[in-house]
Amino acid sequence: MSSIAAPLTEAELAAIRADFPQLGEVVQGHPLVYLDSGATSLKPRSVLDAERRFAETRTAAVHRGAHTLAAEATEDYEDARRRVARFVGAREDELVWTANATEAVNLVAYAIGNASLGRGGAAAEGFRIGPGDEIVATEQEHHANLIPWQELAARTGATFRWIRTHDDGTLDLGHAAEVIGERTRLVAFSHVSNVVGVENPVAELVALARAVGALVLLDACQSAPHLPLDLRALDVDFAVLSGHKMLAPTGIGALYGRRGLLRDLPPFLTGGSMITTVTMDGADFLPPPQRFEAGTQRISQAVAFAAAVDYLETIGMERIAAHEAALGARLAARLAEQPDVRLIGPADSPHRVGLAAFTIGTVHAHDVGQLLDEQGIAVRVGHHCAQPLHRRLGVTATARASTYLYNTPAEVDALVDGLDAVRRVFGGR
Amino acid sequence: MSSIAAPLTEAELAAIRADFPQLGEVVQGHPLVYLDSGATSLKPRSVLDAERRFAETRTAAVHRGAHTLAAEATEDYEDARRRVARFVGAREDELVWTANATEAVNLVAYAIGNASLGRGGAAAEGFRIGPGDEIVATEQEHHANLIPWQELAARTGATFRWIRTHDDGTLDLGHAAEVIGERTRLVAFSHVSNVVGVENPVAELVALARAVGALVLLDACQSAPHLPLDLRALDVDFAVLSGHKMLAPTGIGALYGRRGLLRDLPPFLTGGSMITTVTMDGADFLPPPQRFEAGTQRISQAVAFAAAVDYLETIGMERIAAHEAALGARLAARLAEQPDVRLIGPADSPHRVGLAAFTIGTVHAHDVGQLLDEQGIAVRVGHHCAQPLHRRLGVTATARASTYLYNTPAEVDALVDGLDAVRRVFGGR
Amino acid sequence: MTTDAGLYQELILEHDRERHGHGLRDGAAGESHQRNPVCGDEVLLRLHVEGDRVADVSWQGSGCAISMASASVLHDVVVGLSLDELGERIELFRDAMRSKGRQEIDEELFGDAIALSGVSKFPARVKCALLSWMAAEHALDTARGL
Amino acid sequence: MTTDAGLYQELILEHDRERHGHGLRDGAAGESHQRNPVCGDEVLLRLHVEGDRVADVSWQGSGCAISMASASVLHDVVVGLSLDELGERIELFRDAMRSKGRQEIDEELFGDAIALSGVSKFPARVKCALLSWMAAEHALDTARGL
Ligand SMILES: Cc1ncc(COP(=O)(O)O)c(C=O)c1O
Ligand SMILES: Cc1ncc(COP(=O)(O)O)c(C=O)c1O
Repeated sequence: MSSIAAPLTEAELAAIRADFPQLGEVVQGHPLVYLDSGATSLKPRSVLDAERRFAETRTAAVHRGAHTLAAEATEDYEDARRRVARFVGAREDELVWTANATEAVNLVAYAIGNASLGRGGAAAEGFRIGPGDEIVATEQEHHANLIPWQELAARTGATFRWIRTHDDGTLDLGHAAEVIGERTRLVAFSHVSNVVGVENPVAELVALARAVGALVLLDACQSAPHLPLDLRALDVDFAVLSGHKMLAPTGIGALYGRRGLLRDLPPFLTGGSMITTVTMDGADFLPPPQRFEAGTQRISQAVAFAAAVDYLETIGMERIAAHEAALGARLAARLAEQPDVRLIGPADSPHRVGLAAFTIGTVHAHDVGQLLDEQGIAVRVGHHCAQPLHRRLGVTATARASTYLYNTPAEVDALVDGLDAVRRVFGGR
Repeated sequence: MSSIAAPLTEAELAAIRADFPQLGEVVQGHPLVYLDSGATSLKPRSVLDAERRFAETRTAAVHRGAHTLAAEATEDYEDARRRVARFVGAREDELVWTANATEAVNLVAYAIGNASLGRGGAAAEGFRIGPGDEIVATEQEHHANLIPWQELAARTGATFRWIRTHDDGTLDLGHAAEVIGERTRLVAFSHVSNVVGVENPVAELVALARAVGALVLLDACQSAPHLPLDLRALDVDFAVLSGHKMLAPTGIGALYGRRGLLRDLPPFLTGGSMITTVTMDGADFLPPPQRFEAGTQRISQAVAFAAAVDYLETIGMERIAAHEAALGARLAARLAEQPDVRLIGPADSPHRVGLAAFTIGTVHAHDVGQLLDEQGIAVRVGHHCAQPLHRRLGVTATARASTYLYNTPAEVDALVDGLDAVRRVFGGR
Repeated sequence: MTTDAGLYQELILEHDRERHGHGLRDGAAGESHQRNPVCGDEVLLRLHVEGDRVADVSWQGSGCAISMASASVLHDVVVGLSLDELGERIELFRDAMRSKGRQEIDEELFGDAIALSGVSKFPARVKCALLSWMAAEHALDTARGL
Repeated sequence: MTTDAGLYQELILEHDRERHGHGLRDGAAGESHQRNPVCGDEVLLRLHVEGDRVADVSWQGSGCAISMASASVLHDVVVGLSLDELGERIELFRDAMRSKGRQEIDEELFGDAIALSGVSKFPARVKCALLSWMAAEHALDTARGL
């Protein structure tokens, strides 16, 4: 990243590491080297404490109860929304809690599908799609930002189209300009691919979408944890994120939606706490964000999510980005200099985060992961929920190392050096 | 309940209470009397410990990673599924994790909607509905088991019909026999209403549905926490439950579905971890339960849910049911003997759980709740997400006291005696 | 037992019983229906204007003692105010209610409404106290053609 | 470094390189295609039958060393068995793999497959080792007309 903040000092890094209990684990006889934060991040003590404190003292239903505990729980829950919304540059009524990023994408896709079936009345007319309309995603997408759109197209008769990638996995902007056109109603793409690891040119893609009046959904799963993020400044219409990738527990994510859009979007999940009047004939719905939060919510998880962004803000996202840019550059450079390693994505991009996927010789990624695991080094192997991208790159699986604020340059080196074990076992393959 | 197990002894009850940290809270200057477990239950230390231990030592993505931690996390996650499934009499591949019961109902409704739009191919044909078909729920339902069906009907052109209640809020079985007919495709009803507090005659309703070949969905939110439950013995097709009402954290619930039905049902949420092959043209999906669990799951919450059912099993559901039947009988009897109190539901039903809704004079339920809260007594006030039932009963709001295994007879008495404050402030109203 | 020193001051109970301004009257310049989805409480409120002044507030509703008393004191406080003053008064009242007990209600400006001061310490009840004031705000917008 | 004493025994690496039975041959009584969705590994396996016996196993696939070696040893172990024996052998192998290291593989019955014993201690890799055996099981079902 082209950040100018100072990376973390060794002392700061040591202090941060001490906040993460799992970094003390021993795996296969070795101290854990956790390089799989792109899948899910470790959790600091302050987040787990906040969650537990809430569970032990403020367990109560929110937006439903009138007793003291219920009122306090509701305050905590809404306060958490304010803090997480502010963290990504959104207003509090523009942030909807979901189970994860996947559900957030599905929420938008199903709500559009519902509008297309006539739900939501006149206000939702602008969302209706059908035959002749086009939904655009990219070949780089995680399945979470791909299949929901394919399915929406299949349900509504709209056409699903997609932007190709170059040979190195980066987006082909020339092709984007061809694909995004008059018929395009929505463009969905990721801020940072979970395989290529470089920031996509959001402004260019938003401009293409705006020019044809299409909506933009940004998958911020791999950016929100690692970069300063201002969704309003990015001028996207929707964005999705996962709490568990940014120090929060599993079970919580968020959808950002522009105020005016959420106002007009029909509901997705229906049930309690999202209605005004219910009769046996039908229901009227609350304004957003409540309209999209049916049933008892992930309350202690929301509180913990807020504690997570507090932790990140205390250290500072600029500095975290600087730290990870340095780790990512080291990772990419060292991998690229191994003659038997193929690095996915550009080796010297200034837009790389602390994530790099690679193959070594013709050794299967599973075997690479296993031999690293035997050294206590946790990486992810497989298609990383991006099968089409892997097919495009001509591989079925890669190994992927991904960092976070608690990782050290020494851990990056341990990974690269650890590849010697692969060479030793598999010889020159 | 017609249980023959012995209720809990005072010593056992004291030991149980010591396991729940929140019971030590002071509210408005009084020790907390928590009578709102129908909304959400308190959490025992063992559940919070299990969740935390997992978060501190086994944070990793499940069903995606190959490294040691990921493999261990996957084992824990699937082991949790086995334990919760066994707790409700289901097989492990018949239990799908969801965010809550609301999402579980929506899952079935949307999957049927998807089948009706042609998704799921030939296997899913049996689920297709449209004009002429009927979906049946009851006037007693929680909004979570009502609005999703109204919306499904609206989306597909099917007709939504409903079974009336008697004046006391119990189901009118005569009317059920009229409503359930040839055109009925699905019957949705609650095992125990969260307002009336008595067990519904599941066998009779299932027989009516079976006679016409309709599917049955049981809302077990208010039964699973309190009664021994064997879903296979009840012979329902689907059932939904919420973890947070049965000692588990928020953010997790479950759908039970008969094996053969889940096998044929098309997916609802789509994304990672629920696919076999994905191309830019479309995706193939895994068998259940994975097919219905898109994206990174609520992993630590599943582990905690299993710890919760372990806790319940250690004490024994028969004994918990006996304890709560005693509390419920006392609650109903004492409320019924107050001349200015209107108890909702029958006063002397052998099928009452530890839950009773009521009004006192013409005092608004909010004011009742407030004056109880000032004495540290937490009850729920409002329509309890059952507006149609309240309308049927001729009230807009009621106060509701609901117990769990940690409540004492003295707490029930505190509630009833606490109504004197209402009388003192509002005079004879 | 904090009951008597608590939320339900005698003044509130009186207003809840008497409901000043209750009953709908014709010829309103603006009207608004507000509903609290949590409890189903509702207020339908009409703003009657003469020249630039609030001539009357007529309303109808059902709800808890706090919401009904609040509509009654609203009537007493705002009749006779200029429309601008009404707007300001609504804002002040809302701020006080949302202040969690940190902001007092000025007795000069609010008369009997000071009995509602305690509500601000009960976040779950603030909506009840504000219901009619929100209705008045919307009715004012309509009256002004906004 | 536990590498050398770990999962990748020399025998496994040899089978991974040599892939006994590799290449599809015609005239099979049953066939099955198995895929591991986590990593994309796949095996297409054919069961060739003469009388009541396994005459040959021919296969093709791509995957990690464990899955490829396992298909290779499967070929060596099962050719010549009766169909009933094949069914039993598959079951024994599956049980051993799922035993988390608690159940040994009998060298008499399994020959080179004992090199896969260690896999049962790595739950994430059990699926790799079982991929071709699952394919064999399905192919056997087909061969028997089930
Ligand atoms: C009978 C019943 N059904 C459904 C629900 C919905 O549960 P949840 O809000 O956890 O989805 C509840 C609780 O709120 C309930 O009591
Ligand atoms: C780029 C990207 N998008 C979407 C997701 C899906 O997130 P989740 O599984 O938390 O829903 C992930 C992570 O798995 C991701 O890396």
